[in-house]
Amino acid sequence: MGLKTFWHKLGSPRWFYGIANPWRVGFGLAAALLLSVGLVWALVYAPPDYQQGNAFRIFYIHVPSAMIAQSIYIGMGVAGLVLFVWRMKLADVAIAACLPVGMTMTALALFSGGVWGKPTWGTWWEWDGRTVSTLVLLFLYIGIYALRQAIMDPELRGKASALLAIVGTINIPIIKYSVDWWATLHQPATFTLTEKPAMPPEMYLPALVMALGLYSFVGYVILQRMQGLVLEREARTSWVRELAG
Amino acid sequence: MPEAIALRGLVCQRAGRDLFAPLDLRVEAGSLVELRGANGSGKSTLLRTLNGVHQQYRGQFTIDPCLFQGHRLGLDELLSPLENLRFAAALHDRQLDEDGAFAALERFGVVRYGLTRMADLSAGQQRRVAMARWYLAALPVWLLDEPFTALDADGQALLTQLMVEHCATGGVIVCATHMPVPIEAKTLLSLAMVA
Amino acid sequence: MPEAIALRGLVCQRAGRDLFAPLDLRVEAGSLVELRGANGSGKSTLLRTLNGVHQQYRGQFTIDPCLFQGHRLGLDELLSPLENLRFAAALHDRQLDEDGAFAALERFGVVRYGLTRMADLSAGQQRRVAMARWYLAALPVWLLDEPFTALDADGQALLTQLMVEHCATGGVIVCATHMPVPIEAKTLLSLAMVA
Amino acid sequence: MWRLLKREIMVMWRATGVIFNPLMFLFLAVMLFAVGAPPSTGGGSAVASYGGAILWILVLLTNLLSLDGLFRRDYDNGMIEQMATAPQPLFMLLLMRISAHWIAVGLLLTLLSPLLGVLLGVSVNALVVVFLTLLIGTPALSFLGATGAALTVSFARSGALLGLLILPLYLPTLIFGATAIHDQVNGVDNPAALYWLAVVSILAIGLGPFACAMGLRISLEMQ
Amino acid sequence: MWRLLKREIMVMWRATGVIFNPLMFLFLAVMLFAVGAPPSTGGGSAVASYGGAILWILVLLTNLLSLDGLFRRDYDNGMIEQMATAPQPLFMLLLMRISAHWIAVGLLLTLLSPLLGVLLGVSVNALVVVFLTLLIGTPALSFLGATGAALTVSFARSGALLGLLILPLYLPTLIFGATAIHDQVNGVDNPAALYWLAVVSILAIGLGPFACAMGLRISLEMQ
Amino acid sequence: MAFESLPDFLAMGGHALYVWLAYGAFALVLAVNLLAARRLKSRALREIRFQARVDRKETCD
Ligand code: HEM
Ligand SMILES: Nc1ncnc2c1ncn2[C@@H]1O[C@H](COP(=O)(O)OP(=O)(O)OP(=O)(O)O)[C@@H](O)[C@H]1O
Ligand SMILES: Nc1ncnc2c1ncn2[C@@H]1O[C@H](COP(=O)(O)OP(=O)(O)OP(=O)(O)O)[C@@H](O)[C@H]1O
Ligand SMILES: [Mg+2]
Ligand SMILES: [Mg+2]
Repeated sequence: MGLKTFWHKLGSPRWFYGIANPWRVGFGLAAALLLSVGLVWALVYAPPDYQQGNAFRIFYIHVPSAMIAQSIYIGMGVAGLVLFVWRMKLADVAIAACLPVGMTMTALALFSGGVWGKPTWGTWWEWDGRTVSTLVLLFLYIGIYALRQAIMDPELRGKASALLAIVGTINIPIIKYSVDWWATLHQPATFTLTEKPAMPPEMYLPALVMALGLYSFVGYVILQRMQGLVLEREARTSWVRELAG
Repeated sequence: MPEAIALRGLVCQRAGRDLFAPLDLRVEAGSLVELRGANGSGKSTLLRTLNGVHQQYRGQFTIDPCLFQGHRLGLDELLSPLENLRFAAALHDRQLDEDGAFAALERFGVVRYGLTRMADLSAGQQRRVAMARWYLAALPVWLLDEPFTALDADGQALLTQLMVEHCATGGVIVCATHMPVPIEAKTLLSLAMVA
Repeated sequence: MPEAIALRGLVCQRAGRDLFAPLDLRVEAGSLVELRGANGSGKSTLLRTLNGVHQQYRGQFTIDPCLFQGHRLGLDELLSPLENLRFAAALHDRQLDEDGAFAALERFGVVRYGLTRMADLSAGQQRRVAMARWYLAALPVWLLDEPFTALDADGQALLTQLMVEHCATGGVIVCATHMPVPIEAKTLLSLAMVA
Repeated sequence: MWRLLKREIMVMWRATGVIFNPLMFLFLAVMLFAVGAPPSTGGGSAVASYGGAILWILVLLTNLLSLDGLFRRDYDNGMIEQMATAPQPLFMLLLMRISAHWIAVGLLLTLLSPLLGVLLGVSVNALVVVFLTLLIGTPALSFLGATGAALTVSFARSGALLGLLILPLYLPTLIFGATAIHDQVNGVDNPAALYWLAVVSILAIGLGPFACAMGLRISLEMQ
Repeated sequence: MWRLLKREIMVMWRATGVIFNPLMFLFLAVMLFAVGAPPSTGGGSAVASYGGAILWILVLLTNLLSLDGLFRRDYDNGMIEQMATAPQPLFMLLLMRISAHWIAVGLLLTLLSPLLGVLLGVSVNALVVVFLTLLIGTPALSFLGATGAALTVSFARSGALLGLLILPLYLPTLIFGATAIHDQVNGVDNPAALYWLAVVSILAIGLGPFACAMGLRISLEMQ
Repeated sequence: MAFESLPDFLAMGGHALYVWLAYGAFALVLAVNLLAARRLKSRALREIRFQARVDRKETCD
């Protein structure tokens, strides 16, 4: 199938619902496999850090969740662009599906970072480059969420949140840059995130597996949500009726 | 001569629901269309659609440049009628001279309030200022939503005459109303609610 | 029996200026007063004065407990009709049962919008909800400012009937309007503008 | 009475997360301070009391921001008119509304203040004082502020005018609140500030609804 | 074009001192800080940079406060509708309006910043930087904020939601502004902050009106 | 294997609180996401089935 026909077919909710199934299952299986391997590896087999000891194991969930939190927001920005340029309804479904997942992942990154900070930095919270940009990310998510809550009309809800997601995505690099810049100026030297001096493979491999696993998991959940939302929106069509039995 | 307004299977929607059966209509220059329908049948929504601010609809339509008057007057309460008229002209990139504004306000009987804040005018007086705005707009199509609201007998007569004149000079008016417009030559467009 | 409304040399003022010549009037229970006057003659101001929120006037008046309906509906756009009716009852320290509210909304043809936000109703539908509010208010005097606005033929008939009923049960209505109220038995009160 | 309070809170819920928003706003403002003027730039031993004072000021500004909407919508849609002429005395209705405002803004922010305090580097024993002063002081903010909101509701863009009217009235509350925190941090045992805070709040609760009712009646005449 | 800008500024004048109010608000807020968290509690050499940062944050909050009114009245009275369907492109009209907002709020506050800086104990040579950063940075505030104002204008009480949407976007502006002041006070010669501030402002001016126009069209559909 | 025994594993070298808090939160977030997505879809299906029944009944009447 050419890229162009794929694009056109994406406009059809029914086609999407069908094609999403195998992908969802694939992501689900990959997530189950990678996460179970990754968890055991991270918790049991990976060596403790020579400075932080076993507190370092938080790394294996902290970094993947932080990465995913950012990826999902950018994904929403792209979906917003698609909604505006091609008026594809599925894009709004994607935004709606990504929102809660991204929000919880950001919260997880913040929480795991805080829990990691207590034994390593000696404090639950420190204003530092990455903490600030993650916090801002959370606020960006909450902003879209609050806006969606406030708008009743589904069509307009989609448009408004798409616009906001685009504006936010344009701003993300600026925010990240400014915050990093600020951090180099203000941050007491003791609080810099560990600059890993060439982490050994037995430490970064499990992180890689966990990250891939979490990405698969997120893919699974988002597709599942999108399917549910498509059903909700297409509730009156005959194919949905047939499918529901 | 192409028509000023053409609707081809136009159906307005609110919250994803169709409001009325598809409309097909061609309106020639110089016509008055009286838009009738029960409360909630979608008259206001149709006018907003034709004006381009409501974008949830099926079907197609074309329309010449138009002036819209909804339930909200589109006049700034903190400015005077004179200033409002001047700003309305500026929006259309035209300059309004004092004489023109004065004559328009005079025609609709509110010239003595020309310098008062809109907020301090009575409901009918505000409507009359709005009429002055239409009069000065120089736009071919007028979309009016219940324009007879709040006008006294004199004001209604002024409005009727304005409408007759506008159509006589080749203008088109679509007028949503619950009160029959006292003009003979008109097209009726009735909206029937979809259950 | 004392009168429901008595005006003794009442003159309303705006910005220190008299609006009309002094009014003297006694209104007995069961009457309908039709308040006429050109745009800007002071009808709305008079009603606000009788309601007690406008306090710039000369002369005296007495009035029984009254319900007021101005250009602004007095309904919360973020609440549903049902919630609005319930709140209106609470304001008068009465409890409103579901059946009562349901019956009132049904009578005015908006029961299917009972749970929709007011902001999502059409102009006429909102007016109908306001009528349900008057109907449930149980107040002797009604002060209505252009109550026929935005109502379709059916709505106007419903309103007329409501007014007849209210007067028949000893209520009093003062109704500012530019359209003659289609009721025979009424007192005319005309305001002449002071130059 | 109870029905009225319930209605007020319901409307707050309905109105685009009025409950939720002041809270978010406060969070963001705290972040701005932490980033823009980090406690460390304040330097020295005063940091702890600095965080508490910043928090107080921000709660005050959040309150101010939320006041503009207290009567605006109801004024525009004619509801205030209905309230002013209802048999229920207006000040009673206002008491309910302002209480709802306090619950949704003042009380909620107070409950969250310990968390925000941590973000601003307030020490744990100072947190208790911050919490206490906010609990006692925020009613004064809502009840004093309501009068200003009533007086300015007829103006189109009242935001800053409102601030102009109200902030001077807020000053004593702020001073007592900040002083109590400052004293605690510096180990001075001086309950007078707390007492005064309570006095201001009680006065505001007692007189606020009446002043507010008068303000609304004046605004109504401008329609 | 020019006539439109003139009209915007005239309306600002008319609208109950929009010009005057943000200014008073800022004065009062500065006073709150001077009273509640005086620079002296910060102690040491950091005071000067602290005052500048506080000033920046307050200008930012004042801006936010004034944004709620940017489209509110015109939305309610139907003027936005007229603007959206006028032959003049909407973004052009918005460019005028937002510029007027910047003149009435951002520029005015900038012009007053030296005076306020003195009240907050900013040293004289830091005052120049404060002034410069505000001059370059405030356009970003008006132009970024306008999009948020457009998206929230249809909600009854949008104050805090607006803050939630916009404040995260304001962060870079604040950081660059506060950092430039910090550098200057500490004798670091680092013009990068100013350049970045200019970049942010130019981006905001270039893209803001378009995003804002899209936001308004969405809000119009909710009427 | 970095640990000698199960208690050793649970103690996490003295960092038990932090490590298990973080992993607990991780598990919680995954579980919430999984369940919420499931519920969204199954609720949609349930409502569609119900609505279909209502419609069938109405067309019969
Ligand atoms: C609430 C506190 C924290 C937050 C919000 C946070 C946030 C982040 C973010 C956003 C990333 C970037 C992920 C990516 O590469 O895309 C990250 C990476 C990382 N964080 Fe944290 N963090 C926090 C606390 C900590 C603590 C306390 C430590 C360790 C002492 C830590 C160590 C790391 C490490 C080692 C990385 C990976 C470094 C790299 O990829 O360059 N973080 N964190
Ligand atoms: N808020 C106000 N401030 C000052 N003057 C006002 C105000 N509102 C109305 N006026 C003036 O008072 C006069 C009476 O106004 P009012 O609204 O009572 O008239 P009305 O009879 O209701 O007119 P209409 O038929 O147009 O509704 C008008 O001339 C008007 O200009
Ligand atoms: N903002 C809105 N959101 C959702 N639905 C709306 C909205 N406004 C109106 N509606 C619904 O759309 C339908 C049409 O409304 P519209 O205002 O177009 O009717 P109308 O013909 O102008 O009625 P009226 O004679 O009462 O003015 C109504 O049933 C109404 O309930
Ligand atoms: Mg209508
Ligand atoms: Mg009137």
